[in-house]
Amino acid sequence: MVRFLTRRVLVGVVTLIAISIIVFGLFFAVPSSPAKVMCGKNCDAASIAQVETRLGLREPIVTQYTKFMKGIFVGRTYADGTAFERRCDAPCLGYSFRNDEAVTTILSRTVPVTISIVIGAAILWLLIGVSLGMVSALRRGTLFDKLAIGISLTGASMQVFFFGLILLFLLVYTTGLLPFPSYTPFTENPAKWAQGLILPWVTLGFLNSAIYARLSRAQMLETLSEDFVRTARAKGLPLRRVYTKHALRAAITPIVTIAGLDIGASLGGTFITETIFGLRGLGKETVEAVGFLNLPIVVATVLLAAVFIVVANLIVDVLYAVIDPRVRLS
Amino acid sequence: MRKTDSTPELPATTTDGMGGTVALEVNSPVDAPVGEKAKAFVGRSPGQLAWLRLKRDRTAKVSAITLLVLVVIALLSPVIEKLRGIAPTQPFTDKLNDYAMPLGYAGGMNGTHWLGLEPGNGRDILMQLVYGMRTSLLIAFAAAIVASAIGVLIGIVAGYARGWLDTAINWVIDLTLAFPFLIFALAIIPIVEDNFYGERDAIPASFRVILIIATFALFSWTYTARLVRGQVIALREREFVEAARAAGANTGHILFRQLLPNIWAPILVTLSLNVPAFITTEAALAFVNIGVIEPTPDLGRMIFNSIQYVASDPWYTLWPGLTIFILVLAFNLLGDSLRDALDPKSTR
Amino acid sequence: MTAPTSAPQSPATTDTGPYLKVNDLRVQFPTEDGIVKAVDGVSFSVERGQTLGIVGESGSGKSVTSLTIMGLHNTKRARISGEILVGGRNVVGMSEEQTRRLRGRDMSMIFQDPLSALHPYFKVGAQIAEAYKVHHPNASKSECRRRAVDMLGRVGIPQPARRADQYPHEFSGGMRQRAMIAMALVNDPDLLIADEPTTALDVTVQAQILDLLEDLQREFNSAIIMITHDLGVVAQVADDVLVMYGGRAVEFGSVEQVMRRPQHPYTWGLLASVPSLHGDADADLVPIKGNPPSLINLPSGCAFHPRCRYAGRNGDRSFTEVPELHQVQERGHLVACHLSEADRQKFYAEDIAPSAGVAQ
Amino acid sequence: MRIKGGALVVGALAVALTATGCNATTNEGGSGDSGEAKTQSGSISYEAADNTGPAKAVDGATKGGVITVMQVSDFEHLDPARNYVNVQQLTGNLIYRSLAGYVEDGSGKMLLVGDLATNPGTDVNKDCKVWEFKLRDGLKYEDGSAVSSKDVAWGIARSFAPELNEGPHYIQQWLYPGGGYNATYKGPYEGGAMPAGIDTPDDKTIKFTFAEPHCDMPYAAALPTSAPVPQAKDTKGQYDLKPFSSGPYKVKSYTRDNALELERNPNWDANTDPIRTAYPDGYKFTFGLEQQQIAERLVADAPADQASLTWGDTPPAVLPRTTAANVANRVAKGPTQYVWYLGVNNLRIKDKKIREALYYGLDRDAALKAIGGTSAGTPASTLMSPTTAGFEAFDVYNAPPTGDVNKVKEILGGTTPPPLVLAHSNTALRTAQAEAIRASLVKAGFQVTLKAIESTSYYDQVGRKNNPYDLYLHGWGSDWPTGSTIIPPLYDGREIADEGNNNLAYFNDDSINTEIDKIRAMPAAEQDAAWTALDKKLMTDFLPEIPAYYDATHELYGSKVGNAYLSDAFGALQLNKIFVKQ
Repeated sequence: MVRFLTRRVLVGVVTLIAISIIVFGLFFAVPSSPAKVMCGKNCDAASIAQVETRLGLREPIVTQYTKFMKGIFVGRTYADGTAFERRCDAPCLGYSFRNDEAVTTILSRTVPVTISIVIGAAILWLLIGVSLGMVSALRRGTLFDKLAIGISLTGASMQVFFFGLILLFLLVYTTGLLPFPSYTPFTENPAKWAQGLILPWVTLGFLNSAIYARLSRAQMLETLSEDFVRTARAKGLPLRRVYTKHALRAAITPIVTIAGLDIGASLGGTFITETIFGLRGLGKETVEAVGFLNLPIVVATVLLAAVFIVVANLIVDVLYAVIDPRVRLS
Repeated sequence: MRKTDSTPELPATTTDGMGGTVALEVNSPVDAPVGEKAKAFVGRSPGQLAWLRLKRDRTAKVSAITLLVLVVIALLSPVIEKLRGIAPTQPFTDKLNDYAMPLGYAGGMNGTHWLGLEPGNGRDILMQLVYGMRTSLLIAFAAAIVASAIGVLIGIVAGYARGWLDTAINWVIDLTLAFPFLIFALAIIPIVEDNFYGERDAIPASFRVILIIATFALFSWTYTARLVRGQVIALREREFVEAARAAGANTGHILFRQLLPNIWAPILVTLSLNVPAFITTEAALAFVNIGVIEPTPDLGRMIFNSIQYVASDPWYTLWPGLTIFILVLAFNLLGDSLRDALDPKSTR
Repeated sequence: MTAPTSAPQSPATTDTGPYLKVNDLRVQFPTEDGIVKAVDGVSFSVERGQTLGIVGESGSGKSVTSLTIMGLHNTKRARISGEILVGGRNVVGMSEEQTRRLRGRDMSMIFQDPLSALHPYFKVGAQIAEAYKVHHPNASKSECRRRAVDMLGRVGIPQPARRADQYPHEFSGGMRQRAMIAMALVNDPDLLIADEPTTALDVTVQAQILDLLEDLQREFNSAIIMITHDLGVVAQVADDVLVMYGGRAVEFGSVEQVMRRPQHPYTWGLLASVPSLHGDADADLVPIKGNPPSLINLPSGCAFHPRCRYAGRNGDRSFTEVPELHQVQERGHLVACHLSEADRQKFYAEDIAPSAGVAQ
Repeated sequence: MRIKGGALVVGALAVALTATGCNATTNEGGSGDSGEAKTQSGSISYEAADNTGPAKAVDGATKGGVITVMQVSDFEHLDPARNYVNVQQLTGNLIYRSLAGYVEDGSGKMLLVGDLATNPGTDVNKDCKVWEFKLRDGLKYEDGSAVSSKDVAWGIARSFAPELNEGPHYIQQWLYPGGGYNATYKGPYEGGAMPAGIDTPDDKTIKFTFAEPHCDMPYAAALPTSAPVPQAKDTKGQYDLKPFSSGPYKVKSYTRDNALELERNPNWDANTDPIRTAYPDGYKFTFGLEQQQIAERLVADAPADQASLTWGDTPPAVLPRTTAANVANRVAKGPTQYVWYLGVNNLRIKDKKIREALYYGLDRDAALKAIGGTSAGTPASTLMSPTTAGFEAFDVYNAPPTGDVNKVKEILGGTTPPPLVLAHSNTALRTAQAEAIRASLVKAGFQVTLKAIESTSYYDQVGRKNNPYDLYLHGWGSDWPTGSTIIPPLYDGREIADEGNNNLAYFNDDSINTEIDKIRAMPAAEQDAAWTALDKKLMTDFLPEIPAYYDATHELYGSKVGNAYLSDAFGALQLNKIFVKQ
């Protein structure tokens, strides 16, 4: 177990380093300099040079990269020797090119938004999607099943931007049933937090429910055809117990792992949902930062997204070993 | 995850828990430990069986016909242009009011403009739609095929090679999966374009299309690769591979002549389900301004543009929205049917 | 020993007759591809303390028959007709709840491939205890566990208390099969159906398992149905043998009759493909040519005719007329074949016997 | 002034305009016809009545409430030294006061008066070379300390710092003519020296001495670089986040990219301020919504949004629904000081005939419809905007709004024009517009290739002297409403540099350059007519580029917003006299 974890963490770290190098390299290759974006209207070659020096863009990419990595672990000092010198303590991810805000501050503001969206939606889609799928598998061929299939097919063929926008028009703009989505920290006011996020939850939750319903239904049907389910019946167990104990346990395992990976990937940013509902989460922050060539933010958000995925993978592996005694972590 | 590696084997005929495992060898002298009815379809190849099943599947038929019609329309878009005498980029700004909204009823629908006009540019929606569909379908199909090809190649190599090569490929897969696709696309597309074309060169529409296809493929081969790798690992110990190896067949022969024919079914299913996913993703690219560029008509961009008009000119939103919904739904249904037909153990 | 019957008899409702009586059982599955006639008019019976061997290739209907007895088919999907009397109660048409009460206690089943038949996520002891608990609702948890451990011990698993806390994948193949048997026997069933219980095991373990079953049968006086494709197993444990082909019974008799004096060409085929301990060691094994038939489109006439080298010896009866199960001269021995008995004996003696043998 | 690409958020629908100082007549509540603005020159007032606080009260206005301003993206800079965008300056005006400022009431009468100073600047020697400003009595910062003229000097000094280079630099350039504004003096941070030419004999007086005459000084003094910054409160790069308040409001909280909240500065005295009424108790600026979402919310006018407004143009998709009775009365629309040009690179297209052909080939109607039709602007025929002082509406070529294909053929006379590359910013609206322009030129017989450029670097790309493009759409608005911040930056060929150009036509003609110098030396009163005459000459003789349309703005506000009018000076809703309806 310990050996497994150590190895996986090491591989994860190597992956993250590779990703940071790729992102760094990518933006170094971009033809236009972020300094130009920043230096505004009074921009001449000299001002660009000034800004570039200030941002550290004049140094070779390898130096920039090592400084960046050093900043994460031990902190670094910017613009040393000038009036604008400042110390950035570890974990230092640099400052936004655009408005000089510390990237860690930006992350601490945007990450909770994305987490709130994803967690709420995930609870919805897991509860609704999985139970819908399970029940329709058990009632295969019934009207309920057909209805569930229809709904989940429609949902799975729908796009977030379409569904979300139509909900906005129906529930917010036209009828005013819901306020326009907004983010209030949970710690500040849980009721407002929930109220402001209902729409993204419903949107993401419904669409993913559709996918999870299809998935769970197929899983459950497959499990019901397993020999051990037949064995359980042959023992004389009541059907209810066969389904809830023997079949459910086996059917839900792969869904838990898929859900873990999905949630991990979503935490990296649900850009479209965030954009549609005007919520400034990790995804929106990242895409905007790319537009402004805001390298410190891009590198940080991409790395964070990758961390989420790597960690989710790790958790899923461990979880799998916990659920399924056949899997050994070695 | 478990169970993704379903091997396309001889189909059992029922799915109510009776099938058991099914063996491939059919000439055993005595009763093999297999399901009772497994050999009901003696003498038909899995492909023929799948075809039979598909032909019987009403949903599959309806969605296949729908798709066929849409694909034919898309392919015939130049003919439609000739027949109607309206080019997709031709502006009819004179038929727009002061707010650049189409004059007349229902988004400017009339005998000339059957589906009305786009607000703003005043282009014929029908022509934009058919040409746009052509672009989107081209991207989705091409990307799905390229992704599958890459995935199959890498998957087979990884599964067959074992050792460090397998480890390395696995790591690359993990890396790819952990890499945010959107950021990559955003960053890479302008860079590549700048490197390939001078500042005054018109970047041909096809180039952006190729870039999008390449980007899609670059991030979508992993699933196929994992699938194929798993299949190859499972199959490589099987008798027929052993036999081929013993008979002195070279690796390439074993890989592509012996293994590939046995794993094409899940690959086909993945491919068929990738197409609608790409259609949707292509539309999402328009959201971040890296989709297909004007003036090439494109369904994804059209949807992105039209969504904003859902309250002002719902007809404009309706047509591309309905088209993409039908396309994706039909593809999903067909993909499902295909999976059911090819892998009888899975159930709808 | 019970005389099998080709025609349905009046149902016995008393407890005195054979424990299991199957009359004209027909099981059909409507599928997308057509109606699968998995079992087509099969009748037999088994008494307490007796063992019936059912042999046949896959697709012959033997497993379907056993699952039907257990009531494990989805009644919505399978069309079942005929009569199955378990201790005098007709299982066909019985409600799910009623059959459920019979399952595991009055009749239980040992499945082939215990690795997939045991739940991978639950401990072996717990799975056995669960089987006990469901029919002994008043038993305490520790009682159930004790019983489970006890059963594991009785089927010959060393250190049963420790083993009970292990998962199926931690058991060896033979051990798993023993656990499976322990689970099937935990409620002292009157009828035990063993579906290929030894197929996946090596020969020594196979022998141990068969011995175990025999011991347990003596102890519990159960009726046993042994489903197998292995004639050696049948010869070792069965009292009677039922040979099935294409969903129908083609030959029935005592072990002695079927093994020594088989009269159906299909049985000959089965025997010819088994290595003989007595026959010529150099004689080739003769596999039955061709493939088992499709249960959707059974060959007309005798379902075996496409693979039978003697088909057509009686005009075209083999191709047009379904042969009924008829008693031969010897009492209790039934065969469904259009060949005359004399021909059958002659062909067997000339073509088959020299090269075929049975491990007996 | 350039409409800056950096303010255009990727995927955003709004164009954030960057500008200050101009003069326009609004057409509030009028028809979609926004181009028929009355021409009127902003005047500089030395009348005591105009220059004395408190500001004239608004009928029916009540104190209290909070106005919400919904914006697509956060301000880049609020630091007065770095503040060069119109909406930032409107916001900055609430927090800090410059030496001069504009009194507006939405009627179209705009006066430049003293803000911190008692008047908009005294021309001491009547030669426009020495300007003196006397600070009012009773000016206080948010901590209650008095505002000193030395703080104004510090504010100007720090605007020379290379790190704070984003603001307007008129005064700075005038103090250090010849070469870059901060080529010699680089601000007070290194060494502490103050710039030459600024004197603060006492805490109430500040005096500027220029080598050349600069009669525009009152206008330049209205720019935010003359706002006071006490040295002790100067947080350099961080000043952006919390400028020290000398105005009616101070920063309560500022979460970058999310929200800025302003609350009352209790030490501000209404009696010292002729410009601001400061009715609301506070302001809240929210960032991060798409313009579409903002517009939809304002159209819907839900209770929570009724005291809200936006500075972004209503996107085309929402425009048709703003005509409903309950929405139409909540629209502020009218022309701005901007003109959009189809820029022609004169280094590449040297033949005036071709530019003339392009003039006729351009379908201005289609170009406008692509971004929302008449509410986005009206076809233009002059280089200067109708809001410029002394504007005269002339039309040299008389092309119909939809273009004249036959005229193009006639001008070209059978010759084949060179293939053209049209560069455009890659936002959705600009892309649609570029495609409309391309289609119209192609119809007229040109061969046109579109070239999309990342919106954030658009003006960098086309601002390079040797850029490879022939045509590009660009906008320009004056910093104050005279031709002096339009014609020279756009058409003075001597100012063409390698990079960062505003003269995107790369037009350079000695006769014009001479003329520009001649006009600059004229007395202020004569300049307006001279700039207009030069505009006409440029159009007739040279046609350096093609005026496409006069920009108009169309902004929505909620039903509880009172006294919302477009600022003549900034081309966006003015906040100084706004109030929340109770």
